[in-house]
Amino acid sequence: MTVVEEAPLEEAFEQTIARNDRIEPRDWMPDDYRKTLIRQIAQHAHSEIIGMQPEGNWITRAPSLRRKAVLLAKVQDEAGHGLYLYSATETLGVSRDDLTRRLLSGTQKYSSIFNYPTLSYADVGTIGWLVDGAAICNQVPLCRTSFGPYGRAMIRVCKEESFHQRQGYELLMTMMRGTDEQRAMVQESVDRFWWPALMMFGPPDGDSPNTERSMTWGIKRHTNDELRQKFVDMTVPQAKALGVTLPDPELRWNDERQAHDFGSPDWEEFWQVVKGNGPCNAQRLAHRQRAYDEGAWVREAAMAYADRQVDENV
Amino acid sequence: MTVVEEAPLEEAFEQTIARNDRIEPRDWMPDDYRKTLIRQIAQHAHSEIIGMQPEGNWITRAPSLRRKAVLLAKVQDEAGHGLYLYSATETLGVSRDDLTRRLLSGTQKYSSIFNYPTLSYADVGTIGWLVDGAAICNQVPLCRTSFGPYGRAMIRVCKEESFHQRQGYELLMTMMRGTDEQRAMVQESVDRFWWPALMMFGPPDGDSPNTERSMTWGIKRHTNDELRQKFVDMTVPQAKALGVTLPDPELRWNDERQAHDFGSPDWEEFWQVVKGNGPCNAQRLAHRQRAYDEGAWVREAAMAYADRQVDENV
Amino acid sequence: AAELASYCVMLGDDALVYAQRLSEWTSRAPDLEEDIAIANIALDLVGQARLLLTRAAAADPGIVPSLPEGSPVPAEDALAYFRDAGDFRNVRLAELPNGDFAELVVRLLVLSSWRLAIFQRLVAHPDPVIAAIAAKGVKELSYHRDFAGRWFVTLAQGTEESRRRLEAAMAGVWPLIGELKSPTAVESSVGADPAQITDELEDVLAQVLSVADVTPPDVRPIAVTRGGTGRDGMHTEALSRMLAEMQVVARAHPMGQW
Amino acid sequence: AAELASYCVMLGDDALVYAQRLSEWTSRAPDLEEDIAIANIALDLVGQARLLLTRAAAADPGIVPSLPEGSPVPAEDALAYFRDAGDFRNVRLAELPNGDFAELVVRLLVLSSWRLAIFQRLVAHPDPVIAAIAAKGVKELSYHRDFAGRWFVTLAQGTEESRRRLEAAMAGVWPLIGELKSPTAVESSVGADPAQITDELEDVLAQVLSVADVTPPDVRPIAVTRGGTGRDGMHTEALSRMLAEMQVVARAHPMGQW
Repeated sequence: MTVVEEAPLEEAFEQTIARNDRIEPRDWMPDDYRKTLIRQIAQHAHSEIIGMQPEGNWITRAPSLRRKAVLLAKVQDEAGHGLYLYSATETLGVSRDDLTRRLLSGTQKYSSIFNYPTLSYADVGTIGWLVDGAAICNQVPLCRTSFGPYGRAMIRVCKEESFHQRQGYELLMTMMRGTDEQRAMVQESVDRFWWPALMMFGPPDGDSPNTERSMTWGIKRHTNDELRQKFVDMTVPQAKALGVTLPDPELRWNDERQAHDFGSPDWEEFWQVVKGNGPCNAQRLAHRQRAYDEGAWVREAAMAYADRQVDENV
Repeated sequence: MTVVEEAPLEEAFEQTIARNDRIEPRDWMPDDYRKTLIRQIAQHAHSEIIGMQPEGNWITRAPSLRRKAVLLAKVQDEAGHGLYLYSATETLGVSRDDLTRRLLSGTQKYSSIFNYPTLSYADVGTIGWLVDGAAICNQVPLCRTSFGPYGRAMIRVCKEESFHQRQGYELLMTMMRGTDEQRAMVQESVDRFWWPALMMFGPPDGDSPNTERSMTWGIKRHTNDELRQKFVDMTVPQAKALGVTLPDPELRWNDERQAHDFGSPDWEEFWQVVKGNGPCNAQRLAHRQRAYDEGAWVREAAMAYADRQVDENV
Repeated sequence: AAELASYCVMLGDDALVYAQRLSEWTSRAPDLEEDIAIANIALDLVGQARLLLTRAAAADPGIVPSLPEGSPVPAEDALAYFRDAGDFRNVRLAELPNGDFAELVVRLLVLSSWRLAIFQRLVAHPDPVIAAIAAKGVKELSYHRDFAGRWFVTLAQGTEESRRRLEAAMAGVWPLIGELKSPTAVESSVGADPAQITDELEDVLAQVLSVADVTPPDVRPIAVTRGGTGRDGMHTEALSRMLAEMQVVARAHPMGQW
Repeated sequence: AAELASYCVMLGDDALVYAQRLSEWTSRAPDLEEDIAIANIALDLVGQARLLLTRAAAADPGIVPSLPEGSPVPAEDALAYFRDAGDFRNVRLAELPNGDFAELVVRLLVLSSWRLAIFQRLVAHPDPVIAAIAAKGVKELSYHRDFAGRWFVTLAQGTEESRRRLEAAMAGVWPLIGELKSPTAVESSVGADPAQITDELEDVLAQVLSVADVTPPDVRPIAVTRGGTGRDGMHTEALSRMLAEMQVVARAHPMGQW
């Protein structure tokens, strides 16, 4: 592709974006757009895969057979989301194996929320309610994102995550109707996850250099702070209905803004966790690395077998 | 050593045996005597080492800190017994590593009792009471065995095992004073271990080809059936004091013999387990093999380091 | 009714205990596709366990462990979470600790082939609930067996390493197959014809081994002891450890709602 | 008294939790001599935990979990077996799952050097019970540190493989040392001077590393989060799993005698 040809292509690309239409894998797209998308979709896929661990931690200890089935199915869905999203990235010309290596080497990130430990069964509910809730706020606008395969994957992902969020909330609601110990478990879990959940929307808009370009390209549709506010406003009444206290003394309704005022997360903690020093960063990557290494001989056997079948059919 | 010289040496050996004196490692001894001893002491050492597993299985679950300390110390003692006994065997010209390989390859055996699983904490007590009890019956006479290092090792081993036996009995006694569930645990455990404990004395005298020669050489001092009878007579009143039923409908006092009559263990089961088909044979050897393999790099490092120290001191 | 309950507990425990082992694989499989498939199989088995334990409790409420007055724990969970190892009736093959992926494939092939052979016959069981559970289960188990069978052939014919691992896994699993072929009195009286089940299991395994070009390992079955087998509540040391983990949250909250 | 109790629980839990990890090594060590030595260290730590938890319960009976009326469980066991993970106050380094023998050596070196530095100072503690516990513990901990130190040097200078493993183990342990140097208010007020302890820990480690000719790994400490650290009851995912196993028998029999 020569420079001469690029001008009309770029024009077509920008018109598509302006029309809020989808860019498809076969369409021409700027290199930066492609790179930004790969980074974002891969990070999203990695988050699904690493996100299997904190909840997976409780599958073997689920306190009822119904909850065991629900949790198994949820973690399985996360693997499924990882699959579609890796496929969407593959349409941009990178392989799943490549992306896995980037995850393991730390050159691509995943959502920092998964670097916090799950310490009780209530965390399964809290992750559904707050973490999936925050993820949905982030993701619903992405269903209209400009890149076709990503947008379509997000439609499916969001549908399933809404279901997970309801299940998580329902678990907490059930526990709140249980014993005092169960209610204390729920409150303790919410205390731990509230601030990390707020951090899921990313740093304050002033510290988020990529937001503007991503918005211009229609990859992103709202700023971090807008989404965070929306999440808080959505969650406060849910917390009330549940009967838990959100651990923020500054949290209150602001009649003038018709929105909640709330405190600021510990951004120093946020950057520490992003940089790899969170409570579970090393553990999560080591777990994934071990699974990857221990599976190597199986993947090799499958390839050798497939090659043999092809040879025999030739 | 030529044939000409052997006659007086053999005479001296036989005189030592006849006097009930000890043969020492530097003394001349017949090849068969040496081989029999190596087999017997090694088997005894292996039994201590493999015997760490069934009880070790409960260290991490001991129900009180006192019991955890008692059990840790006991399993540690077993490792210690293994150590002395391997040392005794080494005086006969075989290395510990050699013997370990023979254990792992299945060419040397260990006591079959350890091929039964431990299924409750009561088993820790039952093993102390019945299994160590049977072992002591077998071993006390060995303190007077003709080979010096073996006899001396047995004196120490027997002393510690008597202590273990009392501790095991005391655990069961304490549990019997506890709840109904605890009493049921003790009874269930005794039901499982009674017959295997009787098998510890080996097959009936008629089926024990090595007994006679070992007795002539002063390596063994009583027949299997004699020891089994002694064990039953010793154990029945202890069971009564404890308040458990021994699972043998034929067990009763015979006034004429001034001894207990009792049923016959399932010798078909005995031979199956000896041949390697017991409930835990594969598990016990696999566990030992894994520890051996996983420790290989450490043993190599220690040797390399020791060699280097020697070199530097030269 | 007691016999029927006892039979349902056996089949339910096989599913529950093996589902627990399979669920330990979550986020550890060789690739995403297998992670999803294994979770799916575990889910099917949890579902079967729930139906069977519920049926067992209905047939004989006396088998359900008693909980504190007013506990909201349903019968299926009382059975799953409040029995000790000695009260479980699963075959020992279901409870063995996980090995590598080859071990998963071999054990799943054996257990799903056996269970499918049973369920295919239970479809015609006089108890309509069992018949319905079996009808649903047959579809699920066919998929489990296919998954295992395909991977069995793949590993056998993949690389030297995969074949070596497959053979090692077979050597570990085969000694425990004898227990699947030794029905208890309850199974013989209430269940499907054990002779037919054994025949079918042997046929299926022979067929898969032949396609994979693998011979059965030269190992002897674990002997029957007076203690009995898993069906008699006599388990390996692994089961109580597994249950310590599985039951810990439920037991800490006998009055809990989940 | 509440502060003293809290301090004893911290030191007691460090010992209890790490003793549990060490006891998992039983029958798994590289050779018999190490098996015996590790069991010995675990035994010493169980002994320290018993004394410290008993002292804690005496100082503040309110911290002992309540058990059913008439339970014969002593205070030390009520604390060890009937608290949930969130009530444990050990540093997280004590609870990490076991790795290979190099991991044992590195972790033991760090934990025993740190604990010895503490105990050497507690010998002069105003509470005579704590002073006595410390006096006994100093001898034990000196042995633990020597054992770890000798093996540290051996592995560093043994083979390439042993040095590689030692370095990998250091990379895993080092990020958690920060927690040992960040005393809580209770430790600063009731315990020995934290600055001195930190200095001594750093000196000892520097000395061993220098003899072994090893440089500290290039890793960053685990960040402090609002959740807190082990001393605040905020643990890794490993602790609750460990406790599920450790406490299973005791909890099944709250009225039991052992």
